[in-house]
Amino acid sequence: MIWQFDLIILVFLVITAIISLQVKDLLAASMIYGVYSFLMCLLWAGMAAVDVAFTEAAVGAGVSSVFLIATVFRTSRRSSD
Amino acid sequence: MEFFEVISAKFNYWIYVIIMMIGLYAMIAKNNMVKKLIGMSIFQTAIILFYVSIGVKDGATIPILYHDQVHAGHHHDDHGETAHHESTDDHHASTSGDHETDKYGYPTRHAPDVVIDGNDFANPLVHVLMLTAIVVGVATLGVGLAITQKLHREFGTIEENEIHDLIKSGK
Amino acid sequence: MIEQAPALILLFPFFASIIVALAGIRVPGVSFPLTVISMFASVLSSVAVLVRVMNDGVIRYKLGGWEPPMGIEFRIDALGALVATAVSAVGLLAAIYSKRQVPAETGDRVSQYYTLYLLLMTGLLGMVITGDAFNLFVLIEVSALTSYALIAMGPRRASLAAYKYVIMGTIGASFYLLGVGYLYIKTGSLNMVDIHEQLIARGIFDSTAILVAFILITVGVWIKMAFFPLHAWLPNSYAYAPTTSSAVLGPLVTKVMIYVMIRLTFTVFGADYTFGQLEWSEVVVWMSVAAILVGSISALAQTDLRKMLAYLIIAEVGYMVGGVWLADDIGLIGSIYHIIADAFMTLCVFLFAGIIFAKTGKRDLNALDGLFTKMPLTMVGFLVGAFSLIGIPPTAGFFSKWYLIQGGIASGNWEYVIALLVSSLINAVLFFRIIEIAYFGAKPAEGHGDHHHAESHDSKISEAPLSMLFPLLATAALLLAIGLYNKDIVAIIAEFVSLSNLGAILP
Amino acid sequence: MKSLALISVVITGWLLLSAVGDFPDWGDPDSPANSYRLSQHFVTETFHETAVPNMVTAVLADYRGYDTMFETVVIFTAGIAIISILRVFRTEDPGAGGPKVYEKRPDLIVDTTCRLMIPIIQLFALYVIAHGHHSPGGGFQGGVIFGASFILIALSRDMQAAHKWVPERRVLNLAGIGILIYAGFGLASMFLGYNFLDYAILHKIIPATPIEARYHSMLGVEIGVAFTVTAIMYSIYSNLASKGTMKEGL
Repeated sequence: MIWQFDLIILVFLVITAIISLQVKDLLAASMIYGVYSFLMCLLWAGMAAVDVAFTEAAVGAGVSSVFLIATVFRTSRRSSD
Repeated sequence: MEFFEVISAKFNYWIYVIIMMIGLYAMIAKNNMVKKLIGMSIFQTAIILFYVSIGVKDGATIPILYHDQVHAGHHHDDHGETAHHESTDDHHASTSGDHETDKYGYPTRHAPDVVIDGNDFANPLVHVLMLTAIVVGVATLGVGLAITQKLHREFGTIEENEIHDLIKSGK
Repeated sequence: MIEQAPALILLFPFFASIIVALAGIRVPGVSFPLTVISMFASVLSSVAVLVRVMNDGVIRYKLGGWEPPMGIEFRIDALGALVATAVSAVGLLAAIYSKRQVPAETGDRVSQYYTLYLLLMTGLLGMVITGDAFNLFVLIEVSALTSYALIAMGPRRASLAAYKYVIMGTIGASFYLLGVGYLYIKTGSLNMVDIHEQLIARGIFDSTAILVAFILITVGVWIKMAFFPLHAWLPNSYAYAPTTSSAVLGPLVTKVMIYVMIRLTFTVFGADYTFGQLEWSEVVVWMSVAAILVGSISALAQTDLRKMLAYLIIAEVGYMVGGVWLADDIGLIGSIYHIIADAFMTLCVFLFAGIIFAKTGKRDLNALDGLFTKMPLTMVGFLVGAFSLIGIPPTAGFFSKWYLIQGGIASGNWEYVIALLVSSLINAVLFFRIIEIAYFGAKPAEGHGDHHHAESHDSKISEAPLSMLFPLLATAALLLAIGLYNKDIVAIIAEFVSLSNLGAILP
Repeated sequence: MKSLALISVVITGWLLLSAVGDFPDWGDPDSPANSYRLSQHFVTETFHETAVPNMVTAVLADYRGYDTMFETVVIFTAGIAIISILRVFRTEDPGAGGPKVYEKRPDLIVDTTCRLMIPIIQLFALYVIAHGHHSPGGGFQGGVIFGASFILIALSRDMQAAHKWVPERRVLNLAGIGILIYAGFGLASMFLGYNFLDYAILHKIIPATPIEARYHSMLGVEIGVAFTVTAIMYSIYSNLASKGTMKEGL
């Protein structure tokens, strides 16, 4: 794979990870976690791990985000930290 | 460019540590239970990134055989001879050991003429392991969220310190 | 069928769990008998395997017929077979006890409870017999997920404890997974024996990555077993879970993790590396001394019976970790012997706590007021367990402590010996306090317990029903038997210890 | 707590980084992990031994089939665990539903789009399951996509509509049957005299050579995984989205 792309995605990964943990709105945090998972999936696809990328796209970016959003809707959207 | 090559030799491993520490910090330090679980997912994905990085090989492709390799294998029964010749042209080594059968007459190797170079394909083992790890991750996330909702049902909040206060005040 | 016995150890509870999940939801009544039958079959399979291991040596069972390291294998040596027998026996006894309590404590979740229970047993038994480092991770997660749920089924505070357990347990398991990754990147293998051979063949024992892998794996396993600085999740989890859950989690989860630590230390890294090359034994023994003292002293401060027992588990974990890191043959024998003994004595006292809770509805020690006359058989069973925890002969606890102390003396770790004796003394104080309350009655005190439970039950308290009494008394009998047949059990353990190459590296 | 977290993070991070220098270069084909016979065997021999071109599927379902069985069990456990933790069987607690999200109005555009999309999603899921031997995918991925299609029904209309398709009891049946299919392949090979999960012996009951028996059994096993994953993914969603009441979704 092309290491420049790799590096760019990795930097974005760090940024999204920090944002999703810092933002006070849990719904936004869940969405950005979905973005994080999707970037991760791109990275793995680039590393020739297609099956893992496929799974992460379905599970991480898809179902996990839905689970998180369902919980946020059912509990509370604000977070103190 | 040499400087970049030195960096590119290892930077995946460095950044996986950074992502993982972000997740770990959130798991320990955050108060909000959903935030903790997001941190947990980030922590686990970082480990998966580490494993996937182990399996990368320069110049290798995805661990699925090329179409013509499979093709040669599947039509082996009909066109065994041609497949045989094609492969011996490319790889002169694989002549012996064809069509071995066990004592019941079943072939011991499928499509023995197809020659696969070990360095053409990425390491499939780590991918298998990480499929399992992703599944474990989503299962843990689901259970964690269910417990969070149960706590919200019982205490009306998802902040850990508030729950501690409620328990201390005897509610 | 005897060739298949290794797989059957875990396939019985595994299949039973699925059948309970499918059938139990329609007919809740089938859950309990199926659980007991499958656990009994599992005990029989483990005994068969133990006998075979003692006759023929290590059993290797290739799953899927693939030659290791390509496929996954079960690798059962004397230690594995012994621990598997103990685990399945504890599982059987705790299952029998749960007959009445599960409907009482979990309401209409009977079939889910037994499904999770059997899956927990599957996970624990699988951890004991597997020979593959990654497979161990998967099974750790199976047993962890079931434990979270079994704890969270309890009342209010149990959920919070379960949440903390989820976070800590995931950190532990992830550290373990990461450690396996570090081993894999350096050796390219996942089979435990093969990793060890590769470590030797490649000569990479002094590599930093292997050192970090060792630290990660050890710390990960320590988190899962609640070793001293990492124990915060345990007391509340076991104290507030349903009594049936803590009766199986308390004895088994920490013990199996200690078994895993021994397995990884000796099979994957090897005694030479752990105790010869790394000179950390002193530090870990001091940590275990701290664990023993903190556990015992915290137990002294508790008024809640099950919380007190949970702190005792932390002290017991200190015994066993310390016993392994004494780096001494006899200490290791004592440690392994203590895994077996402690599984049963913890079961014994947790069953007792469960019976008291079921009968009086109270959690604190004052619930025991004058129970000697009301339920004498229960108290007899409890006394055996308590004596074993204190270490009074001829119970199992005495002999395990005897070996541990001998190991401590032989390796010159006097601080460990002293901690062990102090802890035994504290246990004596603890349990004689309970015996005093139960025999002479409690001082009139304002009950801090759950008021809504504490209606005038006292007059109606009588002997526990047979489904609770039988496992308690059977456990007590087993404790005496393990103590009396200590020579035979030590002979089995010595079979493993002699292969561990521990004697050779000592100065 | 924050300082404790910082200390532990710094120590762990330093520990992990200190080992990075000891790793082989990223992408090095000669690193121990990539050149050891384990990985090499999986690359070069999988096709000859199992006739499956996708090595990941073959290793997942056959060489490490025992792991994968427990991976399915993990999912199953999670489903049962969430039911046992969260599900409210009796409606004695009216506040159990949590804050009311919003009144559900049938939306023409959303409803029509989902009507069109859902069959396509399900068809794609079946393709992913069935074609896992030749392309990326397999039981797990296909199962998640299939489960997602039910989640989409529940999201676009309401949970009762989805319950008409997959009532709770049917979900649990599907999940259990999925694992039974998987373990049944293992048990069948055990009864025929081989070890657990050794599919090769199944050529005695399906008309195929031992290698083809492995190939076909892997498909069966993947279908079992897909059953369980589909069912449990929907079950987890429906529990989390209704806070255990199974009354109304998001």
